[in-house]
Amino acid sequence: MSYLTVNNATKQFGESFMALNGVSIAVERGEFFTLLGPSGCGKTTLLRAIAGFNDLTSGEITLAGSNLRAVPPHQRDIGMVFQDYAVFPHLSVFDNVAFGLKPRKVSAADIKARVIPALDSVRLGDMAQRLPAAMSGGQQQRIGLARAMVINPRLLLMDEPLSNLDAKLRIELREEIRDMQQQIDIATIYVTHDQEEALAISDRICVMNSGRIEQVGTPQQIYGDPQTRFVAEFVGTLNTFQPGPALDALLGQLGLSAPPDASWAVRPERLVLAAAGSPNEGAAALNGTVTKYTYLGREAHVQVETPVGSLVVQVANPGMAATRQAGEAVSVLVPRDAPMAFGADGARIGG
Amino acid sequence: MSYLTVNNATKQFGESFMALNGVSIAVERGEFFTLLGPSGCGKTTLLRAIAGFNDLTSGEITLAGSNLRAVPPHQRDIGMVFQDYAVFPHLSVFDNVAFGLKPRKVSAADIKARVIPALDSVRLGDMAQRLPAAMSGGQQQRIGLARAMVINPRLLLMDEPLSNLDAKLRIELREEIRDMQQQIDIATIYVTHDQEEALAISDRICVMNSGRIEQVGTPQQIYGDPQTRFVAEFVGTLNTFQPGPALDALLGQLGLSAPPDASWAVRPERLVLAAAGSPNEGAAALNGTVTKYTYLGREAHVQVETPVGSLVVQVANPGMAATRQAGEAVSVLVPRDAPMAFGADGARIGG
Amino acid sequence: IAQEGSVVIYTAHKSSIVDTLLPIFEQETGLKAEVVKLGSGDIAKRVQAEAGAPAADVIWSISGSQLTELKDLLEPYTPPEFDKIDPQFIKDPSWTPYTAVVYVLAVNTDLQPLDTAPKTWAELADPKWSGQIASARADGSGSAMQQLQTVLTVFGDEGWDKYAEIAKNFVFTDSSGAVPRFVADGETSMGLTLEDNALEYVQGGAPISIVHLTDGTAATPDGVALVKGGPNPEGGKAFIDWAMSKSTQEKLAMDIGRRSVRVDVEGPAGTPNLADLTLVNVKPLSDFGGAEEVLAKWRTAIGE
Amino acid sequence: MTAMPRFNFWTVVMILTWVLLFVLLFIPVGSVLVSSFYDQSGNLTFGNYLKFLSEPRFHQAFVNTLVVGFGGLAGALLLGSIMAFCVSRFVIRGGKFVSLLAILALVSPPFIGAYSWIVLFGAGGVVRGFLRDLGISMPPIYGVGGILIVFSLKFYPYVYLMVSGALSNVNRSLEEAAEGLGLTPWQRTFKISFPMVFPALTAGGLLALIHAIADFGTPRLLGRGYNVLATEAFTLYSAEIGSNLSMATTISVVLILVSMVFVLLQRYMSRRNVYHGNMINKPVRMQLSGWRNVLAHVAVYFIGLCGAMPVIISVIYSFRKTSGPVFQDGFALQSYERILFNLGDVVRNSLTFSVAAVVLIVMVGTVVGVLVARRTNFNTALLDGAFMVPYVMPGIVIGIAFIAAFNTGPIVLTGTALIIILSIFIRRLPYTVRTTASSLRQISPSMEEAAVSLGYSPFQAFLRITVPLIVPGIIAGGMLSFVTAINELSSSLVLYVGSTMTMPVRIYLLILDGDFGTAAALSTILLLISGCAVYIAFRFMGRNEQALL
Ligand SMILES: Nc1ncnc2c1ncn2[C@@H]1O[C@H](COP(=O)(O)OP(=O)(O)OP(=O)(O)O)[C@@H](O)[C@H]1O
Ligand SMILES: Nc1ncnc2c1ncn2[C@@H]1O[C@H](COP(=O)(O)OP(=O)(O)OP(=O)(O)O)[C@@H](O)[C@H]1O
Ligand SMILES: [Mg+2]
Ligand SMILES: [Mg+2]
Repeated sequence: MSYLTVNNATKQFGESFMALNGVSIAVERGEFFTLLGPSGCGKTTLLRAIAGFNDLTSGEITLAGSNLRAVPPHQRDIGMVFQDYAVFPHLSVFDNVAFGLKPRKVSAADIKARVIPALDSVRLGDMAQRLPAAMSGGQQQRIGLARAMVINPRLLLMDEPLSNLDAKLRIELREEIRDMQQQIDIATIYVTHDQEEALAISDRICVMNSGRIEQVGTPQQIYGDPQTRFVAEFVGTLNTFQPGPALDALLGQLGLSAPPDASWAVRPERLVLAAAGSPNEGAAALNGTVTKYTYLGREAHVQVETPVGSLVVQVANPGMAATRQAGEAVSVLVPRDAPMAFGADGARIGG
Repeated sequence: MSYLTVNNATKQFGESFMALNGVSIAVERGEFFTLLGPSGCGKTTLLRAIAGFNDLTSGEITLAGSNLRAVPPHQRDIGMVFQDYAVFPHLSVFDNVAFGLKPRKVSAADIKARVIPALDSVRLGDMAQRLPAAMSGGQQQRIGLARAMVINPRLLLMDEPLSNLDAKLRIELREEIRDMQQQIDIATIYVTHDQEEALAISDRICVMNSGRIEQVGTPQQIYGDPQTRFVAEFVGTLNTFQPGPALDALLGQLGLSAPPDASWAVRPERLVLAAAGSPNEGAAALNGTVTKYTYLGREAHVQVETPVGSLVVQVANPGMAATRQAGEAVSVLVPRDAPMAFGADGARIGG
Repeated sequence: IAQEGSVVIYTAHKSSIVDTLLPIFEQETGLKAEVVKLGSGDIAKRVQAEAGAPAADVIWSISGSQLTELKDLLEPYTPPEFDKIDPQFIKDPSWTPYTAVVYVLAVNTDLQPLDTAPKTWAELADPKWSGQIASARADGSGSAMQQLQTVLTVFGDEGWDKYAEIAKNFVFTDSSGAVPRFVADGETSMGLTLEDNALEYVQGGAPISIVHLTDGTAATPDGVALVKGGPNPEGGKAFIDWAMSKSTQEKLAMDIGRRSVRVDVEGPAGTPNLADLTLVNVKPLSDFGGAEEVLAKWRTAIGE
Repeated sequence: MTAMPRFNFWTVVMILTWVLLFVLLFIPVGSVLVSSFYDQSGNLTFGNYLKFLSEPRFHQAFVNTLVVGFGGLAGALLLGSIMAFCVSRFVIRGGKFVSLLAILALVSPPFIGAYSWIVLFGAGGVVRGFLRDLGISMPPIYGVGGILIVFSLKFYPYVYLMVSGALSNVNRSLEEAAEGLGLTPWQRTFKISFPMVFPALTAGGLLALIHAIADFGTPRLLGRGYNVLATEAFTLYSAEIGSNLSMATTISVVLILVSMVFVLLQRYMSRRNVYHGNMINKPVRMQLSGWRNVLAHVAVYFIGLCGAMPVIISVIYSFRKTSGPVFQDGFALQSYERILFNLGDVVRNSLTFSVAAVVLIVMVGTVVGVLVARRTNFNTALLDGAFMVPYVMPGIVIGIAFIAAFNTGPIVLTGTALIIILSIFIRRLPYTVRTTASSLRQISPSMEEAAVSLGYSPFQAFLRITVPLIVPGIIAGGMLSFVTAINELSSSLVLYVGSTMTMPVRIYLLILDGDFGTAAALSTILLLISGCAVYIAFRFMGRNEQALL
């Protein structure tokens, strides 16, 4: 049996609204498990149910084999980072972080020995004596993070713990989080809205939608082998081919087939931009006109109008010179293994 | 004169802490201007000074030529999205958004005609009658966004308006924001911690650090031609070469030179991974061993131990098969125009 | 604010008395009575506070000694039947004696059979009554002060010692009006109070008997007086005339249980004649060193 | 807000407020208090103060004052917080009824309250008698212990009212975070919830403390020689013989100074503790089960019923048969018949005066409360301090001051209804200022800023955003003002004339006459009116009533 299991969880708000609608997950010890999903899909609701702040309408939760729903929240020994920070305004930064150590009967010296490194790890070492009211949003968020990690809980729940931090710090902190969780060998459930972060940090990802689970899998599975159209669209960018004779021709050229009501899509980075009319090997070429160029630093997105609709093509490592002007004629190459087909119900076909 | 100018703004908190330390910016009409910087660098402080909630310690602010500091906040006609949402808890979603239209003497019919599309544009159309208390974090954030945009203000200030939303929705909403601002031809100042978002959406970016400006420029300038080491490190990932004979040899091979106290760095996407010992044209090759592989969906980061230190190499469009195992021997190619040099004071040399 | 034909009256009379008597006044004189009913101390204070622009015409029924203290603010007036008043009650020209107040011991016969109850001040000093005698505080209540003065008058040089012995048995109440209630409720078995107060409880059916102490009972007057510079002096005079009239005084004695100061009016039913009591002529405070000194000694006596 | 010196709405409010304070408070009261520096014959002297310092009985009274003050405070805090916590966090059956009891406990007319305790627990008290029949002997309620019990039960509603509102506004995530970190609900309450409501707790505690220090009726009736400064002052003031007004004033000044010290202390203590909530993430009430549920219900009902005991007794006694002042066996409507004939006048007076005063109080108090809580600068800090003065000023001093100030001179008001309304107004204004300020301190200012950025002037933003959010606070304050205004005695006793008599004055006079039955009947009517007002306030609050109850 897994370390943490949630079985068929439902949560009803009001008369009829189901914020969770039969969610089951199983998380292993040492695993970094991420919940990913659009705003309002029930991520916070699920975390709060595990932490015990919001009992489920129905379903079971077990942790290390014992029924968690029967344990009062303060005995669950679960660290939680709150979406709204929930920093204690009347305590200094140090005391906020030390707060959870006191009921654990840690000696004063040990408290200091644990809190200071924790503050350092979230880059707040020199703000230990400040009050949270005089701190920026991101600084407060980091207090909440240190506070949850310092107690070495049995389970770590994090609700968008890095949403107010810059990418630099996010990357540093997510490494810290990973290190810590692997050190003390617990499980972490992590909520994020940042797909890239989810892909980078997670052992497994659970994509949720409207209170249901769409797919659970490793980052590679989720991104590279999405099982539903929703997952494919939500994680990463997706170009959908317009149905019509041009698409049929393209599929024919690539030797691909699917039921008539299926739709076809492709990721921008699987497409290749070439000069108009340039030769293509092992791929079908589409003629097109550039309509928009978006610079993203280490890559660029070029929007191209083609016979199968408007497609976004990702160009890696764009120098200044790579800039494409709107109206330029180009050729888009579609490799044979790039397109994915989805049935009318959204489920992946083949793949 | 620019549409909005901030001249030599300083803001002191308490005895000595300078949250803003001589900040000057000029934003043109129709421009989308982004403040980017680490947590606690003074972004919120600057926005609040422009909105009038926190008067500056010294400095001038003008909007459309008139002195803004003399105008009381409610007459400034500046829309603001707050970092903590600041949603009115006693009003329904509709009334929250309609709130700013009332003092503008918009008729009841017009209010409806404007609020409903605004709600639709933030994907809250079917939640108009709900109270904010029963809504998720991201939903609340979107109320704040719609509320600020619906009044068509002279200036739009946004403090991390999308931080709690998933990438999908972020992209959709930032398109909406751009469209709207271009329609009514105003200026937008946008705070984000997301570099990629800043690069994608901005006309110009202002990178701040500890209450000062590091660099102002277009996304291409900021990412591709950073003027300081801070900017280069903060926006995007940066590999720094370890000084030593190996580096000297590499620079000699590439024909590059700089003062002795300069440090050299390179972006991961400018490096190319090749099989060990593979031929290299127009680039210097470094032998190395893979130490870590991070999958990021449309790309992957491979960490390689080389004679000039540990380098991250970005691989575009990594298929399942592209996974590198730790310990694999590889060759890292460094193109001649890839390395950047920075002086001891952090300023870019050459470039 | 007095209107034409209205008299502003400050009184310490109980509401029940005011409600009985004033309609008669209004009917007999055709004047309108505007009443402010307060405790007697409050009336004195209020008249003092309003000295600059007096609002009252008449003060009705506060103790003689208080009126004497206010004499600078009062207008001397002699009603027509002044000669019918018992001269022992006439103390000062600034006010007119109105009724006579007799000081008594009220005994709760459920708790303390009358035959073994104390009959004299001397017996009250017996330590066995400890915690049994309710009394008001002399520093708050004029009647308690009268009782103190009575003891001092009766026992002469030993007065303070005797009072201290009696005071050891006291339980203090917040006002003299509360004493008979205390006794009636059984909070204490007896209490020092005013005759008419006690009488009300007797008539109301409470288990109370009245004891007139045989080694010295005090009877002191309360009075009516005209306020100097009041808005309607003629009305005020008319009120005093009415208050001192034989019919009013008889009503007071018969229906209300007050003793008249007029020699031609009988005492209330069921009370002994004044002549049958051991009345002492209570010496004024000045004989004991003045109010300040007496109060200081009183505090020592009660052990504060 | 901005530091720019602009002549805006708030500046005008500030100036008007100062004018108000000077005309209605500082000038009249100042001139009265100065009289403590004069002796009986009008010479300038420090003699009164020297006497205060040298006489042991004043020392004793001073110590006793602190004892009953802090004892009463401790009791009120204990009872008030327990009740506030249970009612705002647990599902309590009939919770509204209990809150009503708490508020009505404030409507216990002077003296009748303490008398009720004697009826129950005095030497001849009903409860003692009953217990004696069962063979249990229990000491009578007299002495310092009795005073403390009565004070606790009498003043806990202040704490309860303030704290329950604040408790329901604490950001829920904070409490959850604490629980998640391993604190038991009990520890969490102490370490998180109470610090969050600390300003409200101390504000309520302050009210209880000041009232406990200033109350003379209870120690006088129950103290049995346990004198406090208030009884000393009252005795010196009201003595029929040898009254010493300037010494009484001196003691009042000492009393005022002592209270002022506590006021400043409270402000100092709650200075740092300003926590904004977002008003969105409010706590939900928990359904308890088993013995905990029983315990919570027992606690709440026990406190509520004990606190309302005087009120209950006076209702019962109002229906008892009487003969003269003596209660007889059996029930009758006699007492009501006796008050009927001029009941209309006093009821109308009481209602119009207190409604007029409360309307003024709510309007002025809310605006000033916002000024004090939000436009913080030196001037408003001073204003906030100045508003503490009526808090600690005995009503009788204000009454005397008003007579002296408005009897002659440019404004003559004596004998009018206005003078009574104004005296109530100035005395109760701080309640609303305080409650408004303390509920405001719980609301993040960014909400008002959002409204300003949308084009509302600061005043409109305040009206449209802040006022709705603090309505429960305003109503709580207004209700407190109303209930205390309609019970106001000490200043109107000095100010009333025949045509402006109010119910409490009449009750007081009836009690002075020993006419308890009639007094109880009138008290019951007063209670009924107050109860209706409270009920209407609850209705009126609509969905916000949660915050108060
Ligand atoms: N009221 C205050 N008193 C003292 N220091 C303050 C106050 N408000 C903010 N600061 C400090 O000023 C600095 C700038 O704060 P600001 O809120 O502008 O940061 P920010 O750039 O918006 O950061 P974030 O991205 O984390 O929101 C921070 O270091 C913060 O701690
Ligand atoms: N108390 C409540 N009453 C009714 N509906 C609620 C309540 N709390 C949340 N909801 C609804 O439940 C759904 C799930 O909310 P939840 O907070 O779990 O979303 P989330 O996935 O965390 O979203 P976000 O990423 O925006 O924070 C939302 O649609 C929300 O509106
Ligand atoms: Mg959420
Ligand atoms: Mg910020």
